[in-house]
Amino acid sequence: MQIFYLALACFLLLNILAGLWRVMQGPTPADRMVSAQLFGTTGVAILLVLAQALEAPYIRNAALLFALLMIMAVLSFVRKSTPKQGQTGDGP
Amino acid sequence: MIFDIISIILCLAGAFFFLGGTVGLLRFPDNYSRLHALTKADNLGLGFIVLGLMFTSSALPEIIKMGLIWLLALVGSSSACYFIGHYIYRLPSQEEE
Amino acid sequence: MHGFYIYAVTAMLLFCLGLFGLVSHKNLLRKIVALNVMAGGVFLFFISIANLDPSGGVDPVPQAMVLTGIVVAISLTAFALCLARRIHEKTGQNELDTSCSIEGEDR
Amino acid sequence: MALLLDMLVAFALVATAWRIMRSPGHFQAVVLFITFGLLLSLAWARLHSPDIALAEAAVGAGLAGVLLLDTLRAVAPPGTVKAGAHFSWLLFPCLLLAGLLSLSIMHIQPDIHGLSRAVAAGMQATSLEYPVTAVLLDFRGYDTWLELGVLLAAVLGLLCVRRKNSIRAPLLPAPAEPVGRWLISILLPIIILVGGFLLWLGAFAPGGAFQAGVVWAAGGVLLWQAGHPSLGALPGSLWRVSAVLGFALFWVLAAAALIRNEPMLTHPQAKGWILAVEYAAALSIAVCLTSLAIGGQKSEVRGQGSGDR
Repeated sequence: MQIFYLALACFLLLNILAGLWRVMQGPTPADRMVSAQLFGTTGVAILLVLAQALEAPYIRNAALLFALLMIMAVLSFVRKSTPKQGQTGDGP
Repeated sequence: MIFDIISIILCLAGAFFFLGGTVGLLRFPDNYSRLHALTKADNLGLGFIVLGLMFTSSALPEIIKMGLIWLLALVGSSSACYFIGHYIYRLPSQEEE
Repeated sequence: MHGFYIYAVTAMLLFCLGLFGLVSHKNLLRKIVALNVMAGGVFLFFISIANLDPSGGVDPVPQAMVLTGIVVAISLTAFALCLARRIHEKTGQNELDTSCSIEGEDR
Repeated sequence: MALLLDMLVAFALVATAWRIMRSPGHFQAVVLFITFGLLLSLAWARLHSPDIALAEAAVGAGLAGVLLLDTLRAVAPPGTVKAGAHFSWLLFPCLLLAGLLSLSIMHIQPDIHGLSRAVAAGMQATSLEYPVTAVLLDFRGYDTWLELGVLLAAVLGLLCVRRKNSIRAPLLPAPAEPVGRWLISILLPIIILVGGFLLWLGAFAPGGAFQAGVVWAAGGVLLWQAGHPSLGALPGSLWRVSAVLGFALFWVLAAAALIRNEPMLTHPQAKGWILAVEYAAALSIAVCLTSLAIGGQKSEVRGQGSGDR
């Protein structure tokens, strides 16, 4: 059973590695942000699976924190557009 | 033993949806459709994996905690989808930073 | 046992890649990010050494030090970012040039 | 299979770090850095240190991304020139250094005796049951004390750079979307609860003042991002007192021990003392990190209307 969970974690990690291509390629910043958010969900899954495989229940708290706080980067990214109108002029 | 088999089946289903999410992220043509990969496929995959892990977990508080994590991930990525979609809608022609 | 060597070598690579980023970028934001990658490498090395403990567990002292280090690193990052932002406000540049830094100090 | 997982995590870490250094766009580097934090937290989980995984999760997902993205928005609006890397030839000396350091790893004796035996011997003398928390608060109280001092110094430095005399920042306008308000009303109580849970957990399991403080700081930043007025309504004196509280409590502890002719930072054998110090430290860390994350914003937000003073 432990072998299966570790293999599952490997598979999910491979998903993240494949998704990194979109972060590098993605034509707009929104695409990159979507990928980062997707990695957050996948990371939560990996941490949960690892908690089961390594029999370390406290790793679940880390997964809880990721599920709770991943949204903050998106909120910060979205706010990006609000004051930008007055700021486009002063770029070097 | 039967719980192990159920858990393996559910986790494989979850892994399939994660794979679908990744393929969607890589292959979908524009950013609106890529948002689907974020909200639908991955959360379904996480739900299946959480369900599968619940079957082999022994302690009840841990089972409740995993359910809570899934609900929080649902809240997080659905609202992230809304925010990013709104952002793309307002600034449609932004190429690169 | 293998885990120790894998993570220790990774830590060295992260540290040196961070060092490379620190010296090769002119942009201050990128320098700060590179510094954080370096810090990650150092923390990783500490914990991979702590896993070598013969008792089979993990040495708690490096864990506590890394825990302290993470909070110090994030506060230093916040302060450095604030400085970078101030430099941008004063000089309109994202990098430190000798010419513009002198001009900025005059005000 | 565990070996394969280790190698995949290591490869992902190195590949992400490489792309962080070499990517042409700043935004891309910042997003990759958020991903780097996630991968690092997987490595901590693999290396049997859930404490650090918790702290890394809270810092990497919550605070670092917000700080970097906000600064990026302020200093490099979209459409500016891309800064390529200079001195690319330096990669080879750096890789050479990495090779040399890796060679030196091979000479580390696998049977080194760490400090875990000493910690285990000392565990009888302390009232805490979890070694990492005991090291942080009891055996090596200096570290935590000075770490609180560093946080305080960073806040003071930020105030100097910003030329302000109050930490509180003007709040952003509340988001127009009802989704934002709904999100805050759901997430904020859970953040406060989870922080308290981690603080309570710290006495006997992975968790403690650092993680709780960082989680609460993330909650404060979230509250500020939503433009909720409660953060601005706090009196400034309360804000200042809670920022200094952890440092001051350690100081009182040290001074009291010196007056009683004992070694510095020894304290009475009561669990209440340690818990008081831990809770105060968590509060101070939360307030200081929130100030650091918010305080850097101020003049940029104000600069819109009245210009820089």
